Amino acid sequence: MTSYAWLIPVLPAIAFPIIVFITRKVRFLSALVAIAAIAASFVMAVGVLQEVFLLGITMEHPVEYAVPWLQIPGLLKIEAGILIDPLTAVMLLVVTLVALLVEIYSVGYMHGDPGFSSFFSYLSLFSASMLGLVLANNYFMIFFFWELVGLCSYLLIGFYYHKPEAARAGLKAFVTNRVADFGFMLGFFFLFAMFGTFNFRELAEAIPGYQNTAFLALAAALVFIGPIGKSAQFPLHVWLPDAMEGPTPVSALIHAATMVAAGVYLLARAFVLFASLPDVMLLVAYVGGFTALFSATIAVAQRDIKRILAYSTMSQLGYMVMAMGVGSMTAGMFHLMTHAFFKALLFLGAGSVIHALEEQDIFRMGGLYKDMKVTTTTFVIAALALAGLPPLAGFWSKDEILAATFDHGFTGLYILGTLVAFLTAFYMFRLIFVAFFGKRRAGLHGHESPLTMTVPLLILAVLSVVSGFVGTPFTEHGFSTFVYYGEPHHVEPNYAVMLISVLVALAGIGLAWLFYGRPSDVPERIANRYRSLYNLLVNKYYIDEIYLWLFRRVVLGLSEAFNWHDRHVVDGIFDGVGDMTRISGRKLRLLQTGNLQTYALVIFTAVVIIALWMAAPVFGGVVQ
Amino acid sequence: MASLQLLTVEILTAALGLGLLALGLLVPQKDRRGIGYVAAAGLAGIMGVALSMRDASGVVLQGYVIDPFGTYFKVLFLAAALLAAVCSFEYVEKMGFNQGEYYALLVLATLGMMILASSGELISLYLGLELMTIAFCILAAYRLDDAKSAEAGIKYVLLGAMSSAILLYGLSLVYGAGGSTVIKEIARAVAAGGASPALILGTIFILAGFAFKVTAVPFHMWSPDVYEGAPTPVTAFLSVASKAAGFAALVRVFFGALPDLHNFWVQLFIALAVLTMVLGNLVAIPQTNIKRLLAYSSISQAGYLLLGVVSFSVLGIGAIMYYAMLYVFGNMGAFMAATAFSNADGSDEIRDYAGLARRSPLVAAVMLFSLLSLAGIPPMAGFVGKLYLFMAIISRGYIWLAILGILMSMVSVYYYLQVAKAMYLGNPPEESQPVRVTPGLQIAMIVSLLILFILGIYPTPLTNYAMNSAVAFFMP
Amino acid sequence: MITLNHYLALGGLLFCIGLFGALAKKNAVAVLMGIELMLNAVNINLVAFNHFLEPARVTGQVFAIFVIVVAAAEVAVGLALVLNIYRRRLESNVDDLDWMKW
Amino acid sequence: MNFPILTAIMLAPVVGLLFILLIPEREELTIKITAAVATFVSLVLAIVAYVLYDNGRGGLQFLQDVSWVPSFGINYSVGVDGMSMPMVLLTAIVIFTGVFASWDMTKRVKEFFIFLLMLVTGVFGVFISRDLFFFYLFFEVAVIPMYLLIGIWGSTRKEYAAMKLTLYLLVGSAFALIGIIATFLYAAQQLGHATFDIQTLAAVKYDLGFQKFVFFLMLIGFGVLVPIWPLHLWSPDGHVAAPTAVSMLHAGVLMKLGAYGLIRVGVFLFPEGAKYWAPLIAVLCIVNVVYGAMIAMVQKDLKFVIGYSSVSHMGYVLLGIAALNTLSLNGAVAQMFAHGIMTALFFALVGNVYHKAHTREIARFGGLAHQMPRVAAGFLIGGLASLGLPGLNNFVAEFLIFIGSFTRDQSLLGGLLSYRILSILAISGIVITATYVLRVVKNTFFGPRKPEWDHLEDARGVEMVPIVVLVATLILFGLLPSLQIDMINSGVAPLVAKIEAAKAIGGIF
Repeated sequence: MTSYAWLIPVLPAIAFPIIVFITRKVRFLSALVAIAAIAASFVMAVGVLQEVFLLGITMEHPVEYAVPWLQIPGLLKIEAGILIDPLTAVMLLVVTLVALLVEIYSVGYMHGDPGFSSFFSYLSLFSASMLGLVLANNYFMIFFFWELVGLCSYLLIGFYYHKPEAARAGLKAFVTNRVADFGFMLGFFFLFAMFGTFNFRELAEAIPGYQNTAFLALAAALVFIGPIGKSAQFPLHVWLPDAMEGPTPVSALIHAATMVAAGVYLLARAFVLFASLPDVMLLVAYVGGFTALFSATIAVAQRDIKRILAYSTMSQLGYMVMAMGVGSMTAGMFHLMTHAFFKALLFLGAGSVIHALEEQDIFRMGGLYKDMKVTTTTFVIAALALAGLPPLAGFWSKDEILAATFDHGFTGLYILGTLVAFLTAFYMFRLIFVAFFGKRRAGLHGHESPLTMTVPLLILAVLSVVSGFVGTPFTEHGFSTFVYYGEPHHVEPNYAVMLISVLVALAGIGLAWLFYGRPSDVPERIANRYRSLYNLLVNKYYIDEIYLWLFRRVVLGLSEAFNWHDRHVVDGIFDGVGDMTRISGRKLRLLQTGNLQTYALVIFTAVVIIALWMAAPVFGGVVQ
Repeated sequence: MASLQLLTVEILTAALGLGLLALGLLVPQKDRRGIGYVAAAGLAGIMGVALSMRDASGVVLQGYVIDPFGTYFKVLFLAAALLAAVCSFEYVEKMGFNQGEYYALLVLATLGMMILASSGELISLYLGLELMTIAFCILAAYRLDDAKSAEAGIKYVLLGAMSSAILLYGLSLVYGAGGSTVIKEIARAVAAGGASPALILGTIFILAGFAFKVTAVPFHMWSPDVYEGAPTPVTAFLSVASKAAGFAALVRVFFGALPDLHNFWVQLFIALAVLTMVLGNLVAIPQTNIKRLLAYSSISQAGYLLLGVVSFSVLGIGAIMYYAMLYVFGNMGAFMAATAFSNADGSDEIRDYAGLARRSPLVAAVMLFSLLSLAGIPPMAGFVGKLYLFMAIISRGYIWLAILGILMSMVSVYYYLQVAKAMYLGNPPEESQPVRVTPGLQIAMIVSLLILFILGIYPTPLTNYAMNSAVAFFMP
Repeated sequence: MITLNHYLALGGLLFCIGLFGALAKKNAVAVLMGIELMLNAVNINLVAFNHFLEPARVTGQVFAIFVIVVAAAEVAVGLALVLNIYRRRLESNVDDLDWMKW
Repeated sequence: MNFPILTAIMLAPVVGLLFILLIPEREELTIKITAAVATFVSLVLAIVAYVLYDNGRGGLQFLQDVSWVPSFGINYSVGVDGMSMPMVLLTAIVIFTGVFASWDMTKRVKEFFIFLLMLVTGVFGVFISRDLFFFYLFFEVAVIPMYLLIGIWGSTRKEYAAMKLTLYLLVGSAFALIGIIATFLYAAQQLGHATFDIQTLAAVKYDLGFQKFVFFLMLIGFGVLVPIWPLHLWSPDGHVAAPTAVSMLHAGVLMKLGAYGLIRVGVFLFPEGAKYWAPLIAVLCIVNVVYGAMIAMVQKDLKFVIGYSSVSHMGYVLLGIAALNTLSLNGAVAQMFAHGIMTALFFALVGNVYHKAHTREIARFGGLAHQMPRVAAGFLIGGLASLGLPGLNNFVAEFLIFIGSFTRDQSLLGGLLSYRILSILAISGIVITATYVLRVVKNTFFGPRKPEWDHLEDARGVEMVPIVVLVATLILFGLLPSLQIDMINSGVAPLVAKIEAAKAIGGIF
């Protein structure tokens, strides 16, 4: 099966042109083609995972297939290749599964949208790119698909292109990611300059022996900029909340479960580079930790259901990055997997709500549980998983991160992580209490969504519960012996950490109940009391405003200055030369007086001058 | 008798000129248009003869040199005269009188040029020069009804006579210094005796005299006025042929008699070339009258030709010859188009050319491509000519001069394109008629256009002819 | 003893006088006369050179005769044109012949 | 292979032109079809030649030699190598699509196509010439038709722009001509016989001072056409004023003449001169890239955006040339091709919009994707190519340039600057490009539907030909770059060998 793994991205890639050129007019067929393709990919992904188990493909002994894509003999060899190891296999499974469920869900959600077929074509293109990214065996190919998923993100965020906000959000997402890609590209250029290859395995062999660690650290830091952008880490996080302008299934698939996780995946793929550089690791850890806290605090004050989830996603991605930073790739990837399931579920649930109400402000919802039983149930399960209550998936993975942080001696980050866990539980249950429980608001009547939407919810709910079991500290031969860096190591359960995180989560839920679970004016009082802090949170620390100012005033200002310079200075000089020529012509013509005696005089004067010139040695004359 | 055979071309030309004069008196007024045809046919025939004896060489009466160099120029003069004659048919008929004299003068001017180009001796050189000048004086003033024409004539005659006086004074000094009027003997005397003040002074005066004929700045000032005032075909002929004749004689005298002084006179020519190229091109920019524009443009062309003299090499002479020949077709093409237009509209103002491309694609195209050839834009022949000239000059190390020359020819593109702009970009005035062109003129225009194209793309035959003649001249 | 240089000086002087006439006189006929003087200066030169340098040959003399003849022709044309202008504009002042300029 | 395929490619437009001369002016459709057929023949022949070209053997192929002016060593000799073959193909594609982009031309149709075909003949000629004389001759042939095409059929200050463009180009070529003549004379002295053959000229050993001087002339001469900053101003003005097909040809191909000339005549003949001046080019190209892109960001006219984007993108080509190594030169040639196709696509689309809406002011548009989804899609793809999205041709090219210049280890200004730093600055251009391209896409095509533009029809029928052909080309070479790079590399290899064989000399700074 592994030798056919290249088909996994190719199938959705083929679906894309088929939908665009052939089935576009027939909506039903478009959806069918897309779903069939991703379903086939899913089956193959399962096959790959199985084969990885059976054939004993491990992190140390991956399988690689490659064909040359672009070669310049002796200088450059770029392969179109796939690399299969447990990391790949897990990611393939997660991506194909979530993608499959989201596409099924979309049949219901997008029903009636004029862009139905395009939507599925974009989703197929995205799936293909994302799977290509996962399978890539070298930096070049990963960058290749990295950009393509960015493109799909752009297209899907701006899917409702008639909405100016959507168009703007797409632009913002793309440009922000471009900044990150710029760093990423430089990073692997440095690697190429040092080692002459893009291939992961070749680099893995070469890097540990490399002496010039300063250079290596520079390269690693630059590569890390890529994930900062793609995984929405501070300070390039600004695009992700705005990306919620896209259709909700897109938010679930791309901006929660898969694409944003690509940054984390890249860190895992490139772990060998980071592992040897403690300084860079520290940077990674603190960027992750800070983002986790930073966005959790923002989430507390948001009102839009999708934005809350978006900040939550950022926060959780921060966790994963932090896990990578503290040196536990296993924990990061484990959380990535579980998070993919429950966060997709949360978004799809939110989508279900939005689909029913066409409203995104949680304070205008309320009492939804009465009309939307399935949605509510699954949403709560996912929220509990996210809050990290045992035995749900989120508990195990988050716990592993916290444990790893604590074990590796990052006490500060551990405390920070615990604080984030508290905030997470608080804002999620704030959302739940406000939107799903409490009184119904006037004018908004929910109704349960169709089966195409609820079935994926249910499946994801099951996964949110059980997917954590593959990696608990109590599981023999679990996730940690499967996906790892260096030596496989079994994590011993740290009961203190577990206990604290459970308590913290419960405290968060409790506080949310106190504030929002019953009629109360406490939140408002606090908001009024700390107005400036509240405003800071509501306005997302004014980061957007700062960037906007920088762009408008500095970049555009400079551009205007350049434009003026080009039009007036540079052009002025060259046009000036032209004008000078013309004017001198106009002046010189006045010499031609029309009087023939003047002409004659000129002639004789010229003769006299020449004669003097020739006669006088001082003028270089020839006659001595 | 062999020596007389060498003179066949000149004798035939003289006979043609006199015959036309007689014919003009004999033929009744209404049939006089035929005289033009006779003249054209005669010139064409003589050109054939000249071409057939292009390799002939020999010296007649010690001082009259028949060589490929001279014959090349004779072909050139005949071609120019032929085109001028064809161009004149309708124009002269409109003037309404004295057609026999007109064509006779045309042919006699040609004869003067031939003598100028072939004379190896100062007296005949002077005679040829005056024959040409006097004929042109009359032709320039030929439009009796037009005050401008008369003014052109009188300016030309007075300034021409002054320049002749200067030239003569120079010739007399050179005669005194060299002890002979035969160019070869002068060369021998100079080689033996070196430079004396009289010789230097004589050289300067001769240079001024020739510079006047080839319209080198600052001896050019007569030309815009005369070109503007003279009848258009005459201007055309004057601008190409008299200039070429001037160069032929200039080369004969300076390369033939004074090669040992070239270090000295090359400096002068550099100064003249620079002034000529710069001033000619710059002043052409603000012109609004097509003839005046072409006058300044033809001044600047003289500047380029002077580069060939500056290079003082076989390549330089070859380049002059090649360029002069193209210049005939380029300039005549432009003037023929101007004539055709003025025959139809009676105007020489560039602004009246607006929309000409719609009224007569042929006239506009001929004008455009002729101008482009003058500017040296490929694939027109002018490009090859300029290439040779610049090659010649760069091979002597004067790169700055070449840069100046090329930049100036780019300036020339600017004003040539002003004409193109009027013709192609402008809109024809309301109720304008298509421009009607007589078949003869049409054929002449097409032929000269084709020649420009063909020589631009496949310059080999003329290149070989010119270069071989140059080699024969330089190393007899 | 009158040497070649004396003749040449005379020729030069005459040339300058003629030149002055040609440049300073306003009447076209007078200008023509100035030019004639210049040509005569040339003739003096020619003849003098002939006499002093190669008395055996007559090249210079012949040259001078040619100059005289051609000058006559030139003047004939010149006068005809002046007459034409005079008939048209009723004057022969060269300063007014500036219809064409620039 | 006795069939003179290259000559045929070049002459097909000439034959078309002669036919058009004979067709009466009012038979507009016949004229257009004739032009389309002529360019189609060129295109097919170019594709055939592209396919038949033997990458393994490399070097110049499809040779044809006719002695022309023996006394000056001028031969009509044509042939293509791995660098010129893609350029020939590019020209064929752009002119073929350009004819279709001008399908709705109604003003003085006959003259338009005559001049257009004249122009393209010159362009083909440059790319296939192996003889410097013909190289220059064809080079200049392209200029004057351009003047008329812009002057007559243009828009927005057309006369000014046409004259500006013509003068810039001619003055530039004047310097190149001096350089060519000097080279010819130098070589004739060294070899003992006259020749204009580029290969033979390349074998001559030029002394260092001469190389520095002549390369500088070439740099100005061809640099104007590239256009190198600060000699670039003809290009935005020219682009904006030119009619659609001319903009396509002009930005798509004509600018490449400059870069091609710089490589073929400049670097190939004077490797040491190139090494000496490379740092200057490298610095100026950064100005091109960054400054050009930033100016593009604040333009209000669609065509000005694309015009300045060309300035910016050609900066990459210059960077590729300045870095003087295999990767970067491969990239430079590939970028010439890719940019040509991309920018032609842009101009075709903008022309389409302009033709229907009679304005190009971005602020007046918005939501055009509602009325013109195909145009919007095409424009978006062009934009994505422009910002270097993988999967499209430009990405490969830019990537090669970047990696080539990035890996060049040479410091400048005594260590203050290095190629690496310059490359980083250049790479930052991809961010700026993304910003302005997508801003334009957003402001023009996205947003709410404006009823004002409801009368606009989407591209259809023949209008789709340029869009489809150009997009397909971008994607084909984007996904399978080895189709392109293998060929280019076979042409770059001898060039690099020559550069490496040249004396190592310090740059200008």
